[in-house]
Amino acid sequence: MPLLKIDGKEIEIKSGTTVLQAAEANGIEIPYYCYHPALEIVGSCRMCLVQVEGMPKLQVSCNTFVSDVSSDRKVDGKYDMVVHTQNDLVVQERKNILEFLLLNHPLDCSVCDQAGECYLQDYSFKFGNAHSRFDENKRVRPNEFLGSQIVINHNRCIMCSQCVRFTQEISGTSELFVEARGYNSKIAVLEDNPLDNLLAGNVADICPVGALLSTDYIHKNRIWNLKKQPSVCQDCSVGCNVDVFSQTDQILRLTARENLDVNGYFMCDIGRYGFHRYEEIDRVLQPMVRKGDSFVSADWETAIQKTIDLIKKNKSNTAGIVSPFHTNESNFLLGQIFKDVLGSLPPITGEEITYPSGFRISADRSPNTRGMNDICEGIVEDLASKIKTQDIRTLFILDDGVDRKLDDKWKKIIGKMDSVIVLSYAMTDLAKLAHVVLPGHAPLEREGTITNDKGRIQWLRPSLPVKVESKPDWEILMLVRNALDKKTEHFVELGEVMKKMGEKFENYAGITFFKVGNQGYSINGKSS
Amino acid sequence: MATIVKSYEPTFWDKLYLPALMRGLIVTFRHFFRKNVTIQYPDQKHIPPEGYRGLHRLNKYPEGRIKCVACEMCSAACPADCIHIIPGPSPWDGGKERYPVRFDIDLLRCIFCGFCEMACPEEAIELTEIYDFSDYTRDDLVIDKEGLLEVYDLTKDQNYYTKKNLSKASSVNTSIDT
Amino acid sequence: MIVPLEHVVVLSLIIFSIGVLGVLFRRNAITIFMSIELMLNAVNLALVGFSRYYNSVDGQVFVFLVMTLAAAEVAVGLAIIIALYRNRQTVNIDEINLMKN
Amino acid sequence: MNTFKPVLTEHIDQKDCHTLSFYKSIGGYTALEKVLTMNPDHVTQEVKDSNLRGRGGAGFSTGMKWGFIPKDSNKPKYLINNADESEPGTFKDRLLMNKAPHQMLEGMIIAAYAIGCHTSFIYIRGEFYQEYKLLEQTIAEAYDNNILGQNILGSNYSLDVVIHRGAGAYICGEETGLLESLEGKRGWPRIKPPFPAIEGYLQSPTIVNNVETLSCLPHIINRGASWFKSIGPEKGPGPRLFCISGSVNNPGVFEEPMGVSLKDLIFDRAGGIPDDKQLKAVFPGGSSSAILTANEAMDVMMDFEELVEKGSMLGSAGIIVMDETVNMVQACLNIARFYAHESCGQCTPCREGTSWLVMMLTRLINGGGKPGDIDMLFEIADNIGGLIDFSKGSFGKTICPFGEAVAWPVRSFVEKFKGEFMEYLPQEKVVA
Amino acid sequence: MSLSLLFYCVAAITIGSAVFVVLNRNAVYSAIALVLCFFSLAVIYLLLEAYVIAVLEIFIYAGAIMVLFLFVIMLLNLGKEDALPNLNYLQRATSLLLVLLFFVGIFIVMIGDQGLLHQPTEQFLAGGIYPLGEALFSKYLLPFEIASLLLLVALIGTVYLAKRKV
Amino acid sequence: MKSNGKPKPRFTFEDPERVEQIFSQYPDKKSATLPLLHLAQSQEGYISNSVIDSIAELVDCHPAVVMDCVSFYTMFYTKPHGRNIIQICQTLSCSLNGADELVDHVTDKYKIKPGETTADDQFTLMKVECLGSCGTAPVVQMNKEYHESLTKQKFDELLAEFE
Amino acid sequence: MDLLGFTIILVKVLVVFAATMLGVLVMIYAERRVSAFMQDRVGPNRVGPKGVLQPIADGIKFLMKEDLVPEKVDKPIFILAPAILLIPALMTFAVIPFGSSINLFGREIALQVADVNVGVLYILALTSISVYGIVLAGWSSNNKYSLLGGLRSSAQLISYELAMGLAVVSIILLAGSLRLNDIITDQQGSFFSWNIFRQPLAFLIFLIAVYAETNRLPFDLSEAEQELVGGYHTEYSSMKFAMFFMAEYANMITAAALTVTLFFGGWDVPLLDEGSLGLFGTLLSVLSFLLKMAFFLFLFIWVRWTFPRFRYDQLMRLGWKVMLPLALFNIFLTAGYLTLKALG
Repeated sequence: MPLLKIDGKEIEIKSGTTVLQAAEANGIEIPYYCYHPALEIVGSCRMCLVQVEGMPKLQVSCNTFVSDVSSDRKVDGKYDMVVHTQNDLVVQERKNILEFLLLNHPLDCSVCDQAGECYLQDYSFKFGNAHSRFDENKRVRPNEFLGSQIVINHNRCIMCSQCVRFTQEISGTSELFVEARGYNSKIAVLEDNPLDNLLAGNVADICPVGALLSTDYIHKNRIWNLKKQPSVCQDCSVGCNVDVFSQTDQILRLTARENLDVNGYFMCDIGRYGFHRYEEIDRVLQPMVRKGDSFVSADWETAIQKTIDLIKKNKSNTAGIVSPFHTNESNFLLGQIFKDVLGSLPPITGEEITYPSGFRISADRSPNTRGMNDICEGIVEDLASKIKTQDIRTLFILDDGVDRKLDDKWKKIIGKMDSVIVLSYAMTDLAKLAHVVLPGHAPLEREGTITNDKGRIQWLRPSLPVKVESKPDWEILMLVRNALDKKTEHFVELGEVMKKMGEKFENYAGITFFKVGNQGYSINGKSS
Repeated sequence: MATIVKSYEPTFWDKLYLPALMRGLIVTFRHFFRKNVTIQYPDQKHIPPEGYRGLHRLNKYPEGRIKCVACEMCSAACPADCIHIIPGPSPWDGGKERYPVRFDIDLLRCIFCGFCEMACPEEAIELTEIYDFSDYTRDDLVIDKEGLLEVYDLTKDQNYYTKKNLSKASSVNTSIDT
Repeated sequence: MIVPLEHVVVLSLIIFSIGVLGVLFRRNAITIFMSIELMLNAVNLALVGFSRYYNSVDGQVFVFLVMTLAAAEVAVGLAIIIALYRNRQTVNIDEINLMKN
Repeated sequence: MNTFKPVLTEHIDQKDCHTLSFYKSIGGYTALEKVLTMNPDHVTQEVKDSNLRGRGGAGFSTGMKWGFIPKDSNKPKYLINNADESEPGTFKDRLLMNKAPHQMLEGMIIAAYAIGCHTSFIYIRGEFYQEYKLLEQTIAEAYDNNILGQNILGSNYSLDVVIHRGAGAYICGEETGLLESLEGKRGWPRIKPPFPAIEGYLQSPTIVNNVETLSCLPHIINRGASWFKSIGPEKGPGPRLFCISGSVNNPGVFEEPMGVSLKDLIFDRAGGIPDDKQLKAVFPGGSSSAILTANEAMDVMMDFEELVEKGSMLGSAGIIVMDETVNMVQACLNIARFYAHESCGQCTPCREGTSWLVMMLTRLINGGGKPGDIDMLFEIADNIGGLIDFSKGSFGKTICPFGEAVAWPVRSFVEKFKGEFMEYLPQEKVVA
Repeated sequence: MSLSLLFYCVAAITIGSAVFVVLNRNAVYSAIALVLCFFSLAVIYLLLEAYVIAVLEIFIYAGAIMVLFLFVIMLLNLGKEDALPNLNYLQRATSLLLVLLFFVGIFIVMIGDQGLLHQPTEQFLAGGIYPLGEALFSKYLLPFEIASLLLLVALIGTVYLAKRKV
Repeated sequence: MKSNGKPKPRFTFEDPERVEQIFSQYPDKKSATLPLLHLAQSQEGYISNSVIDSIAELVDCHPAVVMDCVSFYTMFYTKPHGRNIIQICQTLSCSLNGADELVDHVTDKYKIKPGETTADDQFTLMKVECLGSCGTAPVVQMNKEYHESLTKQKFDELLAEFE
Repeated sequence: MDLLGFTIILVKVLVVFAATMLGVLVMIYAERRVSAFMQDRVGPNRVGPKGVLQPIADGIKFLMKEDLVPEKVDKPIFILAPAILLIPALMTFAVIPFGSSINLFGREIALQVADVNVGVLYILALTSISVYGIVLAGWSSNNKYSLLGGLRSSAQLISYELAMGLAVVSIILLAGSLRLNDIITDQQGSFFSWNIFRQPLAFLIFLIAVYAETNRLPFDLSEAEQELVGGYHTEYSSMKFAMFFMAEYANMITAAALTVTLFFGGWDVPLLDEGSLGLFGTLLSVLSFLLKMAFFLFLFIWVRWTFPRFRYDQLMRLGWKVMLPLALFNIFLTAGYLTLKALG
């Protein structure tokens, strides 16, 4: 392996990596704009210039590859390459490049939604000059909509062309292009081909400045006010890693989080804007018990007791319905309560889309089908017929949530039940049919693990505070189970449920949040 | 080189202190007859000097547009955490496409340090010379955007406490009552 | 003289007795001291009474001298008490028995 | 002096000099015949031996460039004739295409043979419509006479030549920009490495040579490398077409050996300056080279090394002469405007810097000069193109040499004619 | 007659406050009671036409000595005494008996001797400052000087005691 | 946003053989973009959106990519222009030899500024950078032809030819 | 004693009491106004014309305020203390003659509540009593600051009482009497028979001691705000606090009256025989007494707003090391002078 020396630090790294990657991996900061690990290298921003000993010119570190050199050409007899990222020449160069970048960049950080996570802002602060020598008028162009969700502020654009390359290479839709050349060049779309693909939101993410903005977040807040929580998208079974940005109890936006094993660097707009679904829902905040045609709120004790009574009335004719929207832990606990009959409602599907870059939107629009199947023993294929044959009179249902639209068939089946207990966060169609509604956590409040369709267990982290009297799903199920089976398995926290789950299912043995971490843990390769 | 400072050697009269005491008495006695400087506050208003940090205002452009772009630098800079802004797209054209939908300042938390003024990149928030704002409830002392703009109207042309405006003295209270 | 001498003397006697009782009963050095003052005053009273009865100034001179004495005594006595207190953190004379053993 | 007999332009004054028959009559395609019998490596070696250096501007050794072509690659190899002559002050290729297209074509075939290429392109400037038409004719003629196509001249070597028109972009004269343009994209130069000789047109090994360079090849083959080497200085030998334009009585293209003195070129060949005006400044190698003052120009020899020593370069040998009446600030603006217009806009310094230069110079000319502007011009120029220090090599900051091409002339203008720039500044500053 | 009534009233106050002094467990209260006692004594002196002594009583006893007491009490932060100490009954009873004997003895001597209440008749002339002054500085000059010497010694002793630890 | 419902005008090449020939010359389709654009422009006068769409279809890529290419080059006009284009070189040699006067001349004569078209659509005046004929400066390109070493008089004569 | 005599005494007591209380009110007003003027301010000017009713308003305010007795105080003493302070302050005035005598109901009535032959001693005795008020207030409040204030104050009073007494001794020596009327008579005649001219040193010592005795600046260490919050009256509120307040001013009035009596000829108008002028003379004498007193009261205020507070050790040093020796020296001088005079 070639041995590098960057700023006096010895680094041994694989041949063929770039200096930029080598430096980044070793905590040496080299600024850049046009480089993106998932995109083709163009080296146009010139921000990452470094000095490489033995080369007359400064080199762009994003396109300078590390390789073994013959021993007689090694520097100091041992280094294959000696790089300076901090010397006067480089520092001065960065200043100059930043000066150029800021020539026509408006100083409207105060208005710009990127402020706070803007590379131009950060680098100007770190490396730039304090004052601009530019006396002339800045180039001013009006904002344009590139697509229904993306607006471009041409003035802020620094022509890194990441967005153009994104549409060409990742989404393969090539809506964006650079119009004209030189001083007049700008990012544009053809009038009849706007940027409206399902990955469009990513261009706002990758834009290093505030030129490309998502209309969904524009002028909503400032980034430093928001809490950033790494989590997992729950809108399809791919399970893209996301960062959830929230303020107090409101989610403001989702951005993709890097996970090369799952989603790379991007996410689709279905997931990106999916959180809006939960904003205007009829939230269940207290346990509800049916009284005639309407519900009355009850406290937890009565609700649980009522649940137990209903189940006990015809214990052998009770079925549990697990949900691919819930975490492994909730499904596991429900599965343990109703071992005899366990099933799930018909899957919620959409269009399966695979982009040329390999990015995928799964047809299965529920996040945890794989996990649900893994973790529930004896889950029946055709629940409807099973209900008929076994004369099921009581159902305990984990509600899929707002996405579930009950068809008439199921409405009929559920309507015929003696008693229905639903664990839900909202008054969905399903919950309205229930006799007892137990308020659980909404998707972005839940904690637990989910398994994506490729068998990767990922950590679903709560991004919002708990609402009023709702309890974590696993805790509710634990209470029901304890009361029903006279058990005293008291789980204080989710980790204990996971442990229990591991004891039962070999694939999930030894899974902890620590092990899952931010990047997930793959159970592929293990026999299922 | 150190300079040697000779300590003052008190004279006999100094040690006696009496002349000094007399001088002191004369000083105060002279003041007894001087013109007094008291301002009869509610009747007369003190006109604060330039740079006085009193009630806030939100500045407007001559054409009526709010200068504030809701960048929240002021709320970030505020040591008392008394500024709360909800931004939104601006209803005006041209350039600054963001403006505060809500802009609340909790005057009871505010310590009038003026950091918001310093942090403001648009020179939108400014502390005026108004010092006599008071109210009966805590809620009434949270001044909102409309109130702040009203303060601007009251203070943009001249010092709030100059004669012409005095008749409006009560209007400040109503302005922040909102 | 508005009252008979005996009444004055009896009063003096009573006060003196109270003083004695105080000295005997109380353990607090300060209170004892005050009781002593009481006794001295009783004596003064008697002296004044006699002086009045005999229409002589001598009694008053004695009173004067007693007062002087009392002042001196109090000054020294209290100083001793303070010094004691400093050393032993108490003014209970039962506990101040350094020289007893 | 006049003992030199033009090589490339020997016959350009003659009638129908562009036709195949004429070219054949002066011994055309004999070199090709000779080459076709040779091992391609030997051809490369011959060219290497001749020390032929690229005539396009950079002056890189042609033979060496060919040598970079990977021998064991399975990919097709391409030869591209760079006829995208856009450098201000240069018009030699147009002349060669007009007057001696077959000479160029022969050179192309030789080069293609040497590198093992079977499809070759002529990337001609979009504006050269007449030349394009002429070349189409020429190629048709060549196909008709089995000079192109399958089994050229009976050998088992075949070659197709395609004329590709550019569409008006100076930057497409840069080889990677040209390749992009050829691939049907915008002419944004590519980042190097990889170099075109390894991964060029369609990721295949590609050689890009200038028209004049290619035109030299038949003569080298015919007369031998040593003959070629004997003309002019050893390090950069050969005949060279010097284009003289601007304030001269007799502008045009003059073929002289390398190392001819600039004074001779201007005053002897180009007939000096009209109206007996004084010489003021000269661009020795197209607008991208650093300008020379009259004094410097008087005793400079036109060869690669000496001009570099003088702080300029031979470049494309487009000599632009400016007389004393020329306003150097205006001239500088003119050049800067050209570059701002032609900047591709890919890299930051060039995209932003060139327009800044234009804005500043415009302001200067419009009387808005400020103290410190001159230093700033210097710095901006440096920031675009890099610190110009010929002794240590230049420090380019952009993907292609365009940045340097902007920086050099502007910098030299400001440096050498500071006085004139000073006049545009507020007066008290001049005194100070 | 009213004045003699006053005498008995004041005497009662005197005795009451004296008892208070002895019985109260709070030193501060004792001191205040003592001051009250001195005041009533001063009134009695006035009634006995010994004006100078009366004023001196207040001046010296109340004004100086008792302040000193208070000062010390506060300085030592004595506050309340826990309880009256347990008494050695034999000792105490004996003492009490002795006092009573003394008291009774004098009473008997006084009454038994002549059986009359002694009441001076003539105008008292020695109550003012002049006679006292004259007596002090002539007849009793030596005791006076000795008294002042005593004061000096007390002064020095006090300073000595207060200044350093014993 | 799909061109607001109107049927999109389609562009077809008049000479499909020429198109075929162009494609045959290049090893890949994309490379034919420029020649096709040239061809289309000579047929249509400028590059319209329909031209871009059909070329994109031909070379098998997204229209935006073609547009990206078109917008880069100065010789492709995305808007209609006059019947004749006067392009006057502005760069140093020509400028030294009086190109500016020629521009002024046209401006005076036809009352058009650089970049504008005469009212009768006869001429469009353009200032261009170096045309590569510096030895014969000043040079003017009328449509595709170069006209070199012009003087005002010669220029007038030349313009008269086209009027 | 007949009824008339008793009535006359009662009236005199009432008059003196009322006058003193009125004086207190006036002083409260005066203090605020004068201090305001000295600081170029206006002072109270809202209640009544020129704010003269301000003290009444203050008094009403005091009355209306909640009378707060903190939990841990020694209640009886806490309540008693202000009274202990106020009563001696009011009693002192009894022996001070505030005018020559008048003839009413066929009697010559001295304008003095009680003509005590040991008047000076009486005054000294009473002033020494006022220490209790302060000390007890300080102690009973169960508060560090109060206690410290009380202790400081009592030490200060005792220390300065000595110097004050000794200063007065020299006057007594000159007058040959402890009766205040005798002292006044002794000073009758020209200006220069006033004791201030005969005993300037004694006057100085007396004046300074008086400031210390009344706890006024520059000797108000017992309530030094910067160190002790409010000193001995920190815990007091409402009327109890007002009593402290009144006591302070009553003390000031008494002190001023005493100063006038001892050193400025009392009610005597120099170069004038008041007795011969009848009622007018009496009025004149009262007026003269009041005027002289007013000056000293003004001086109190004046000094307060002029001088900074002493440090405690400075105060003690001044009392013991400067004032006391000086006073003794002064007595020595006076005695020597008298002896020489007696010897001829």
